[in-house]
Amino acid sequence: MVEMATSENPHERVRQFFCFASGLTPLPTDAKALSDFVSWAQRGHILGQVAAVASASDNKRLQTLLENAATRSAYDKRMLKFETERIERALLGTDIRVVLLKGSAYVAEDLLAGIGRRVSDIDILVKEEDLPEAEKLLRQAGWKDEVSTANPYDQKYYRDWMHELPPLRHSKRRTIIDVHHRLLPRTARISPDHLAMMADASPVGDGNLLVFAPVDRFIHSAIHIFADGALETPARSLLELFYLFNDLSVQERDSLESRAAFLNVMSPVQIALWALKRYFGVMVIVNKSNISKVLRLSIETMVENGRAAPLARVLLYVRSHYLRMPLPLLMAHLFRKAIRRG
Amino acid sequence: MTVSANPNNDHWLWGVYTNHMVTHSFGDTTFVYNRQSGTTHIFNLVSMAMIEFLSEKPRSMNEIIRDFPAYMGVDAAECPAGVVRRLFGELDEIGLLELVQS
Amino acid sequence: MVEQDNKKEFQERRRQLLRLGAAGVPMVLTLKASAAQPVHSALDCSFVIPTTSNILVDSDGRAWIGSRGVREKSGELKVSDIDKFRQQADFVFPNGSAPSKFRPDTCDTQKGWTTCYRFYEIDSNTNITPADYLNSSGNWSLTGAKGLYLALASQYIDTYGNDGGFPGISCLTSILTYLEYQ
Amino acid sequence: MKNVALSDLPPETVKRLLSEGRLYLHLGPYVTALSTKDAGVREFLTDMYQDCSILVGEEALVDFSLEVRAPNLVRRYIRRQIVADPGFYFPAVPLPVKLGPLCLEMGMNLCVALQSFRQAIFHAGVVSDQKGGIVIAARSGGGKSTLTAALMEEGFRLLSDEFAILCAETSFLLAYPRPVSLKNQSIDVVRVFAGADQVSDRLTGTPKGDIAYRRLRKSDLETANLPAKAKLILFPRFQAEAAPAVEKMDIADAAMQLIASSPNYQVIGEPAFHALMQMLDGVEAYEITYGNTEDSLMLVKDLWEAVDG
Repeated sequence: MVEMATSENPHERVRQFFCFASGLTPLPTDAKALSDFVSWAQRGHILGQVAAVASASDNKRLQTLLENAATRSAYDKRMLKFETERIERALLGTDIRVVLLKGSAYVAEDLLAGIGRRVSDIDILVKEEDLPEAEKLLRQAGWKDEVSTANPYDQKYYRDWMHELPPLRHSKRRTIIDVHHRLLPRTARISPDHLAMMADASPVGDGNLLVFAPVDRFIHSAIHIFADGALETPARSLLELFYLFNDLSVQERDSLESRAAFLNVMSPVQIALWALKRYFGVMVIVNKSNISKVLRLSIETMVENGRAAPLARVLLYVRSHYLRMPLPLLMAHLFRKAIRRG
Repeated sequence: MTVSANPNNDHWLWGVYTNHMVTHSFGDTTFVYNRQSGTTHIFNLVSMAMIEFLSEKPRSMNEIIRDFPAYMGVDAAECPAGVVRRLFGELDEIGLLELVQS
Repeated sequence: MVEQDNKKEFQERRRQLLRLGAAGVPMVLTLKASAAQPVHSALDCSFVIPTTSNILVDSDGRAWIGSRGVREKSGELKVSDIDKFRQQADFVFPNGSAPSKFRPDTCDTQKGWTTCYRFYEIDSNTNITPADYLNSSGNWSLTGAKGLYLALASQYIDTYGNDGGFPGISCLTSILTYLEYQ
Repeated sequence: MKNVALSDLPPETVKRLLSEGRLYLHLGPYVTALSTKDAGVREFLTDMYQDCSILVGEEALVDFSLEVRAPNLVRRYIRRQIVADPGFYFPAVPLPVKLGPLCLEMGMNLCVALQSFRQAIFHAGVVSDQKGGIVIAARSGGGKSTLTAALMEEGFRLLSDEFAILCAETSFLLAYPRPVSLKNQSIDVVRVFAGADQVSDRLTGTPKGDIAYRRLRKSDLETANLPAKAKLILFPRFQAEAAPAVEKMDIADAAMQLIASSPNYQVIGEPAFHALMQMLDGVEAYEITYGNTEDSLMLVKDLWEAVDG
């Protein structure tokens, strides 16, 4: 086999990198191509994922770097798993059913998407009527207001407008838990039907914790990434989407769009499918009419040029806030944040 | 002390899986690595005794309070329920106690 | 016979620990390795001191932190209040803990009043931003009651590491870790 | 890829490699890609690291990438400040540009402290001789670096003045020799016993007062791939005018303090626990109090003589 040097075309280059990162193609043996890829993966903090799918290599230096990254991601996984158990313990003996979201769900189910995630927050979803009791029990178990949002303004802001309680930090273990009662803020332009998703959730093992059905899991990831401003780590986010998509059966993949329409979240799901097609060559038909050209361009800039894309970042930041909040409220919020910082 | 759900339920038996931990002693002090949390704790002779006591067989909170003093070889007055409860809470909080049966 | 004695001695050590337990001493200590702490919290972190934390300092730089008050009259402190404060302090720091500029300049005791101590008051819910006490080239310049609190907090870290017991520790640790690794 | 000494590269090549971020410093267990356009940093590096091994080529696989640069364009021209950017978010305080070397050293330390997970790292200096290693735990104002530098003059080999790097598989300490960082009065102390030419120019007005670096020795670099077995752990306490004193420490206390000083112990988990416990089973720990360097050397020598070879 002839080893190709890394492509000069940025789109092609990133596409190649994603193939290496997801294990679709074996890692290059050409030293220069390997070094370029590893340094891209290090910058994007996804070497842990690479370590999980790469096959053993004779290259000792490479093995060393992968082992280093694997140790780091094993730590995050252990932490997520332990904190999840602590939440289950805190709510033991009550009827409250908690849906694990994102990382904690992937780890609980041992999905590939759960490997190499470097997250320190745990996200859970409970029914709005269970919120006061859940908050009380979590506080009893040691989760307290996070100092940075313990002030009255942030507390009121979260409780009035957001889709989650103000973050709670465990007083001893220092981990943060975000307790959601919806998937996006009350003010967001799109309003996913989280109750329908909760109704389809199923228990992890024989415990009291729940996770979304596979299709909804993918959809939630798409919402989080493209409607909730998580594209700060583009490589990691896209890999996650790819793995979640990969875990779906053919029937599940076929049902994605109709489910997205039913849940009222067509646009982020279409962007997600477009990105998977563009970067992983996933065979899907994408209706681009719902995706704005500006948004597509800013995602391309961000993913393909890495961190040298300040304008794209600002665009995505404003966009995700815009999705969450009507403009006057947004201006007031950003203004207050600016004053408090200054 | 932060104890979550009420452990005073006689249907709940609490135990310790010793394969969830690794220990290493220096004299009376034992370093305990908790495999679930990845955290290292330092135990004294009393907390270590509780670990051994609960790894023998799972027990309810009431049984623990009733039988731990005898296990330690002291009178109940020297090992009051409050101390046992607090020790239980400390072990519960670091995730070393397992609810074995409900 | 020797074995019997050993067993007796062992049992006595356990009894002593149980007595300490009854007095509220924890039986399990959790080691807080600093882990990724410095990466998570920012240098501009701040923290709130939840309860009144007054500080008493003697001329050797010993310090006591507690919630009681100490009456003061034209620079002199009431001896009986000082005794009570010391007895009921939440934290006691050894000789040399308080930097010299926080210690009393003179030492004279007469008729129940003394100048051998200085007293600093910090109300509950006081907010401290450690970075406020770093000057433009990054040197600490600790002044006032809050500055003294930070000086003592860093002593606490030196001894106990990043344990959650002392308010503000993790915020300050992240900064000290940063300054330490240079 | 081939290895050359930094001093074998022409200055233009060093300048070009640094500006492209491709100066691959191979030191102890780590390869670091260094990047800077700052002339002061470049001069410091060329001088202090002259005998170090550099990987030459385009295809290095690096453990860390470190850029020392102006914090942003505006500041680069107006305030002339400099920061270390290890490629991950870290709340760096920008320093005046003349402190560039400090930024480089600090950045290299942060890379090891926060991105290395194959070995357990403890905040301590380490020296060794054929008997084994001495770990000198860091304590604020304890005099770790001065004592480390003093022991270097007594025939000990330097493994590190900043990190005890514990190999999880073998429980041996690995070497990562770097210039020894000296603060305030200890700069003059080391200039006296190591020779003035062995100490870098003084950086003034840093967050820790004055700082200078004791030059890397060729012999320490040549033996950098030899691990050492820890035999003695010291917790130094410098107190002006204190009489020299030694107090034996409980190993459990020593373990507690070492763990509290580790940035990655928690991340590594069980292998770090095993390695540390195994290391501690073979050591004695002491707290030593002293008022000057001569006293500290005398105490350490006495303790070291009592240690079995």
